[in-house]
Amino acid sequence: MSAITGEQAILIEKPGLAGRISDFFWKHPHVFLAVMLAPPLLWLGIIYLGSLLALLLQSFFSIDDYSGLVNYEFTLSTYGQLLNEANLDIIIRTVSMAAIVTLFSALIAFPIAYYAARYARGKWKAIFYLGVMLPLWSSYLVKIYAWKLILAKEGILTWFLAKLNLLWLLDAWLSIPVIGGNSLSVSYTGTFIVFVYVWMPFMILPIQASLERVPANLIEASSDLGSTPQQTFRHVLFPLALPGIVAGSIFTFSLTLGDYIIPQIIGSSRLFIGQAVYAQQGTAGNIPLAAAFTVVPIVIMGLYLWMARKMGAFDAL
Amino acid sequence: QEALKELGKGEGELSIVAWAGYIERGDTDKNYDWVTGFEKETGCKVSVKTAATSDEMVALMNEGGFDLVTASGDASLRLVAGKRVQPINTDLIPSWKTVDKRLQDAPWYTVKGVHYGVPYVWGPNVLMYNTDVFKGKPPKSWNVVFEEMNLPDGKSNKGRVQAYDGPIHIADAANYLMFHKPELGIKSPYELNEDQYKAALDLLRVQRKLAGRYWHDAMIQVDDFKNEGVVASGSWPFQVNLLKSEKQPVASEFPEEGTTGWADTTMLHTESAHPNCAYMWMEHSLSAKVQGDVSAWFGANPSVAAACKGNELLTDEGCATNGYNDFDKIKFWRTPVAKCESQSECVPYHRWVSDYIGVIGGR
Amino acid sequence: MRSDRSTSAPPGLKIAAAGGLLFLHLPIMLIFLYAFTTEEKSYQFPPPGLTLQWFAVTWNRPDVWEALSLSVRVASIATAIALVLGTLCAAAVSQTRFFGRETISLLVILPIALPGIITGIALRSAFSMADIPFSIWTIVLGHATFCVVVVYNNAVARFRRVSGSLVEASMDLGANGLQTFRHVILPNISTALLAGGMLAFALSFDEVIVTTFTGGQQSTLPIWMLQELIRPRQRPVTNVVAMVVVLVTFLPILAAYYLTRDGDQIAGSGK
Amino acid sequence: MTAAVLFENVSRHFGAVRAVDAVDLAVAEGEFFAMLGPSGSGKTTCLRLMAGFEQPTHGHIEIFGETAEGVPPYRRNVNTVFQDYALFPHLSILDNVAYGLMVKGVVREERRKAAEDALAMVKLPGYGARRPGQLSGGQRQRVALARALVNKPKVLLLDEPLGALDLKLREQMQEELKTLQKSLGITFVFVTHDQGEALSMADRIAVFNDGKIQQLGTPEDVYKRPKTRFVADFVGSSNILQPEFVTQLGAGQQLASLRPEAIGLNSKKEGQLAVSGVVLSRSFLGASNRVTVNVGGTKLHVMSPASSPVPEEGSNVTLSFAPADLHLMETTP
Amino acid sequence: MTAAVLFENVSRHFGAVRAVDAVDLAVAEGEFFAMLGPSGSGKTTCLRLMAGFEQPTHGHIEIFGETAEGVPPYRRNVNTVFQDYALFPHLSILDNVAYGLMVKGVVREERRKAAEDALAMVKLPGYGARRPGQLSGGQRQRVALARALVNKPKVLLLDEPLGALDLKLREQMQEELKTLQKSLGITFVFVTHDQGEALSMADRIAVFNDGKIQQLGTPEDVYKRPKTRFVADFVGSSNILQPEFVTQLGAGQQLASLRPEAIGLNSKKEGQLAVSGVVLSRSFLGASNRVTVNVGGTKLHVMSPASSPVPEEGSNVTLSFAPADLHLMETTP
Ligand SMILES: Nc1ncnc2c1ncn2[C@@H]1O[C@H](COP(=O)(O)OP(=O)(O)OP(=O)(O)O)[C@@H](O)[C@H]1O
Ligand SMILES: Nc1ncnc2c1ncn2[C@@H]1O[C@H](COP(=O)(O)OP(=O)(O)OP(=O)(O)O)[C@@H](O)[C@H]1O
Ligand SMILES: NCCCCNCCCN
Ligand SMILES: [Mg+2]
Ligand SMILES: [Mg+2]
Repeated sequence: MSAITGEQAILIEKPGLAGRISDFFWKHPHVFLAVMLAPPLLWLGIIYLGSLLALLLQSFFSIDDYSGLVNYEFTLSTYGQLLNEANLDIIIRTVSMAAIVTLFSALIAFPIAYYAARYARGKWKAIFYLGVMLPLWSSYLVKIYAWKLILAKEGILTWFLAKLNLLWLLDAWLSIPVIGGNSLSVSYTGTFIVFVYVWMPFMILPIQASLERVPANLIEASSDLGSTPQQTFRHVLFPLALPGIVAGSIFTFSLTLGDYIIPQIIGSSRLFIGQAVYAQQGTAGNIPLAAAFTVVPIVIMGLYLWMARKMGAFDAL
Repeated sequence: QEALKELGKGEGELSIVAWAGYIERGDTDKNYDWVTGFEKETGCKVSVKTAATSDEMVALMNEGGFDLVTASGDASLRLVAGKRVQPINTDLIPSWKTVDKRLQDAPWYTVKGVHYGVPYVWGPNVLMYNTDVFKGKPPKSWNVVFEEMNLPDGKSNKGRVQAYDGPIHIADAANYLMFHKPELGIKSPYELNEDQYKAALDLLRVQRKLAGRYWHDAMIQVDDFKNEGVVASGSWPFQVNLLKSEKQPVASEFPEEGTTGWADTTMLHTESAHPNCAYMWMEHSLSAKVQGDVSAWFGANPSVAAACKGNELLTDEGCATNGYNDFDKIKFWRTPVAKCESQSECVPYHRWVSDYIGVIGGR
Repeated sequence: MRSDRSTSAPPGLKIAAAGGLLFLHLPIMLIFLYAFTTEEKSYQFPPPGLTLQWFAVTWNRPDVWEALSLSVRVASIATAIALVLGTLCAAAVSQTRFFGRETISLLVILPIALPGIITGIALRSAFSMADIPFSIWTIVLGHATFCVVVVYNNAVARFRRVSGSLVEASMDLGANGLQTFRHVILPNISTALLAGGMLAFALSFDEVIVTTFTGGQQSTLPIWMLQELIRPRQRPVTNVVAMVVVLVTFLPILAAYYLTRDGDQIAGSGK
Repeated sequence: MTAAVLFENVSRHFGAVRAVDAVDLAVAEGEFFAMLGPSGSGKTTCLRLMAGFEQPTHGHIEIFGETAEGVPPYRRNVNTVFQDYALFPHLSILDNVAYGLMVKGVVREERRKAAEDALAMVKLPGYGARRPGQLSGGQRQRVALARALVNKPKVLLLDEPLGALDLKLREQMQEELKTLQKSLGITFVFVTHDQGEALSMADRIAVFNDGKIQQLGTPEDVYKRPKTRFVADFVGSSNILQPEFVTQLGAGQQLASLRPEAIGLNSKKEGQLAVSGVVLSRSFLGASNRVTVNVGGTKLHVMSPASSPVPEEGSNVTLSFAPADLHLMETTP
Repeated sequence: MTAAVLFENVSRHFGAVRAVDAVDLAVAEGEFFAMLGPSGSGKTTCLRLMAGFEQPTHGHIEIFGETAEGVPPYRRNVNTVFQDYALFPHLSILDNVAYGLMVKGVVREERRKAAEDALAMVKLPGYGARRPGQLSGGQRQRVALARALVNKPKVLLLDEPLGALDLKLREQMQEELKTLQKSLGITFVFVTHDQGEALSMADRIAVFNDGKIQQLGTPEDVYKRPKTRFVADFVGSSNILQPEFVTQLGAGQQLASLRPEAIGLNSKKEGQLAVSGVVLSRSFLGASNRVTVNVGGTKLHVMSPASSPVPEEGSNVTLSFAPADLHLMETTP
């Protein structure tokens, strides 16, 4: 290698298109940013948000009761309809279900995530990962039908409980008002179980990710300062895992809020928001009311996302 | 819009919105196939979209993209009013003249003398029940699904009965009240004033306590009879036949209060892309063979008298079994409107929709 | 976490974790079991007998193949679109700082955070307003919209780890923007994109609700399943399909796991 | 007097790795005890054995005369200042400091008071409301210290607490720590790989290598009388003279170490040994110059005060040193 | 001769932060130029301005006489060794080193050869097939060096290249770098916050503070004749004497700096100034002892060679120093 190179300190502009494009973008980073952002922003900002806004707009129209055609005149009557007793029931029913499903999903998911994050190593870690991913990606519909078989009055659970002479337990549960019913598959309990089953895996991975991000030495520091393992959990581990729980709950909450298939297959015919939207849109052709119904989850999830972002839950997603 | 003047060549395709079991191509049972032959003959490839309720049918037609719909009486006039279906030139359908005279000018598809379709099949909503539970004592009244009682097997009917998950079921309650509470003065179960309507809803609230789940889809009702311990429910002959064919212990009854029912019309979409194929289908659908086969499969009655005789699948007793002679006792589905005929003002359909959701929701 | 290497989990935790996993897997076993039942109309328990016939029946049903082929096409195209959009977005957000970055990550998350029925119905009514007829493309459009986020999340995480100085090092060594993309950025994010793409594919492949609204007459595999499950003719066929899909997705999921995990090590060594 | 910390033949193995290997040591009460050694030599593991995060594979540990094996960290009256501080990111500074008291059940007002006192002691009064993320490295280090000290531990363990700080701040913190230790009288066990830090701060130093203690003694012992080549080399820079070279000097037949600052340049005094050589290179270090001299094939570093003249590169020089500064060592490295 | 790098009144502001503030400097061709300063003082930003990763907010930059503003990094014949090395994790060592040649379109065989030569030059022959993850810190550092040098840059920029290495390795690499620079004759611009490193390696040093150059000169200039209190304090440790104290000594009326090693303990020689005080504390640093003495309320540090006796704490001592060692400075800090 020679001591001093003969070359110029500044190289002449490279010919060729690639070089010129590079130079252009380098000199105009804002143009470059715009070029990168344009496709996703056009897609999400124009097509998606545009559709969403158009839908919201529809909620300010009304429908002709007899012909089922939309009457394109501004009115708040659809919102008036949204707030009638039966529809309020639907909203309350759905939101309560989503909240309880989220709570229980977190309760069941946490030990799995905790074990996977802090104890599972090597092969076991992979097994846990697959153990969570497989249910997540196996057909949603077929899983629901599997639960229908389990929960039916003459289904598998009954069969097992009968073998174990525990049918009285089931009957006792079913006789509890509100959550009970004629059989699990036509009760809130059944709907709840299937919701938890189907959405809970969405909770595990974010919790696991946030637990894995808790540095080991914080746990040690806590123990060093005199915390028993229980105290460490309460004061250190849980607060630090919270963003993960919130991130997971975005899924469990939103998916429960909008699902119409589960409560229709496993449930007592009392509508959930998703079913109401589906029925108003598809069955009754009442697009304005359907649109007004969608405002409910949009507002709820909007608030939820806002809160989640404040808690730093997006990083855990 | 003017009706078609003359028939051209088939367009090669035809899409139909239909009730489950209305358009069969032998998938479920090889013997029941009235599509394959038609396709061979006309070159029109048939696709079917099944709908579970009349409301769904109206919504699908509003959305467009279909040629034909097998609309029931509670949907047909809404489709006409919404200008979703076009007038039919009966001259282009040779079999039109074979149609049962009781149906030829039926008000649910004839407006000011103009026909907006051709009749398909009709039938009653029957009371299906479990023969093991009722032990040779078939229920004579709809009260088994409306009022709490012990069934012949000694257990309560609570949690063991079902009802149809569609607002039109309010008419079934009204029909029950028409018989049991004449003082309400109900003339037609589809024309209810506020008081009559309220009484019907009250009855349905009682029913809500008995029904674990409402049936929305014919196939799911079949499942519920098999797996969910449901022993009695308003139903269609279709489900009865299906369950019987699976050797399930069910039978159906035509209760003393009479029943509601449906008389369906094949209607042509205003913007149909395949009108020629559609006319060919309407002609095909009125043939005695098709009418008989559909009636046998669905448990319905043909709109062509000739179908009652000599059809292998329906057999010669079929029409009688399915209620062919009870035509006058059936109150066919209509769309409830505010300006009703029998009294000054009635509760319109949109209230039926929201109130029924409320009743099922426990309101 | 190193501190736990020497300790083992408390028994209560082990039981809860195992119980949770069991809860997740028993119903799936059931799906597998009923792929072999001899009874075809409704499922009784225990199954009256076991048979392999449904595999052959499934193989010979053209509607299965049609639905499968549509699903594969939809998922592939949606994934491809999501890969492009998600990567662009992730690159913009993580390589530069600009006003509104936060809003963009919110925008990307929105389609998955709002219930599918809202996405579906919004797009459906937009299609009808714009007089766009339903087709495979309307399905793809819906799916791509909510798939962007998984690609985005994977890519953002990787971009964060691929130290920013790698790009500068490349430019410093004389590579222009395109060369840097080709030789440095792409190789470093490829495993993350692959993993994100697989998740996007799986998400699209199993989507029912959005498809219900954005699809016309075509049925994707889940829509086909919905019809099959409601109308019981040869119900075990749906189980065979579900089981095969689970088994076939097993390998890509495992691959994605190892790819992203190794990626950690590779990309992390830049520090 | 019972030792504050006593190791009797303590080992901690991780599979085949002998992180700590048959270590004996006794830290006296009130002592500032440093553990010095290169990366991977087992210092941290020793500390973790004292804190209770690790259990010995063999051997016996006592803390103030009581057996420590099997006692979990949260039941040892021993606190640790972690290398990266390990402050709780979700708690305020005050809550961080009060944490140990909180889990012990001290009432709110009282622990608040104690935490504020501890913050004042580390010269961070009024910082209680902030979050760890809002402090600089040196401030965090002091918070970590306050958080440990508020519990009034019998032994304070510090794992390279100054490692992440830059030079000026490190020097300042060294002084503060030392002063604090003196005034509190708590036993400090301090891990570092910076020999300067260990020399200037500790009462006694244990030099670790490969899980074993190479030498244990006062800073002067360790610096001036290194027992092994490893210690001579690791603690301060040193010229290691091969036995042949030493033989030529007539000073013995062993490996020897000679500190660069013990060598005079062209300034032989009476009774000193002398060799001559050629200057290879020199570099300016501020307070002194480092001159590298080739003495018959052996490279010797000489540290000469900035005030003395620096010979040119290539010039001949005489190196001289007192025989006492030539420190003979065990020949096995 | 044209300067290798020329800054004329260069500023780089980030919003309100003046990372680089009106800097003038000229790096001569073939020079080993160090930029020294505390964290956040703008060293890295200066380097990035040279490399082309940043554009100046004001001012003008030339590289070998050519205007550099607006020229992208990939068209500057200037290469950088990054603090964290920034080796491409997906490429082998050989491909890493050959990267610059590859993107320039040098054919495979040729660039392979050149890369192997460069690896040999940094004493890593035969390591080409490995991945960066399989090398130690010091080895990675050398790969980063080879990767830059293979392009035969006119200027090599190094951003704290030794910051992540531990003491022994750092000393060794310092020597190697210096030797390499001498043999290649390439202009090196070297960023560090370690004053020892800057003093021992550089031909000239620019001392940065708050985005400004405080002093620019040879190591001796900077160490012995600090212009400002900041420089005196930052480069080596120093006793800063307040004007009042200096007045009392009769040596002037300005702020002055006095190096601890320039002070004699109880050893006044002729012509020296002397003050007396009480020993506050002393600490052993190996090659020397640091003694802190209270002189009428002013704390003075004295660095006394290990060979001299160390006075007891509390004893009275006389401190003496040559007037020339008392360096007067601008009073504004
Ligand atoms: N939990 C563990 N599992 C396996 N090996 C370990 C573990 N902890 C430490 N070791 C190994 O034991 C040896 C000593 O490690 P230790 O952390 O005590 O060294 P150290 O002297 O503190 O080094 P450093 O200065 O780098 O912190 C190392 O080789 C390390 O890799
Ligand atoms: N891209 C940027 N945006 C905003 N501020 C910046 C940016 N880069 C540097 N700064 C600020 O400019 C100042 C100088 O930073 P610079 O990195 O040049 O310091 P430095 O001397 O290299 O410090 P260190 O020794 O910590 O690396 C700092 O206050 C820094 O926070
Ligand atoms: N694995 C199937 C889960 C389906 C969830 N779909 C989410 C889409 C949100 N719009
Ligand atoms: Mg350590
Ligand atoms: Mg810097």
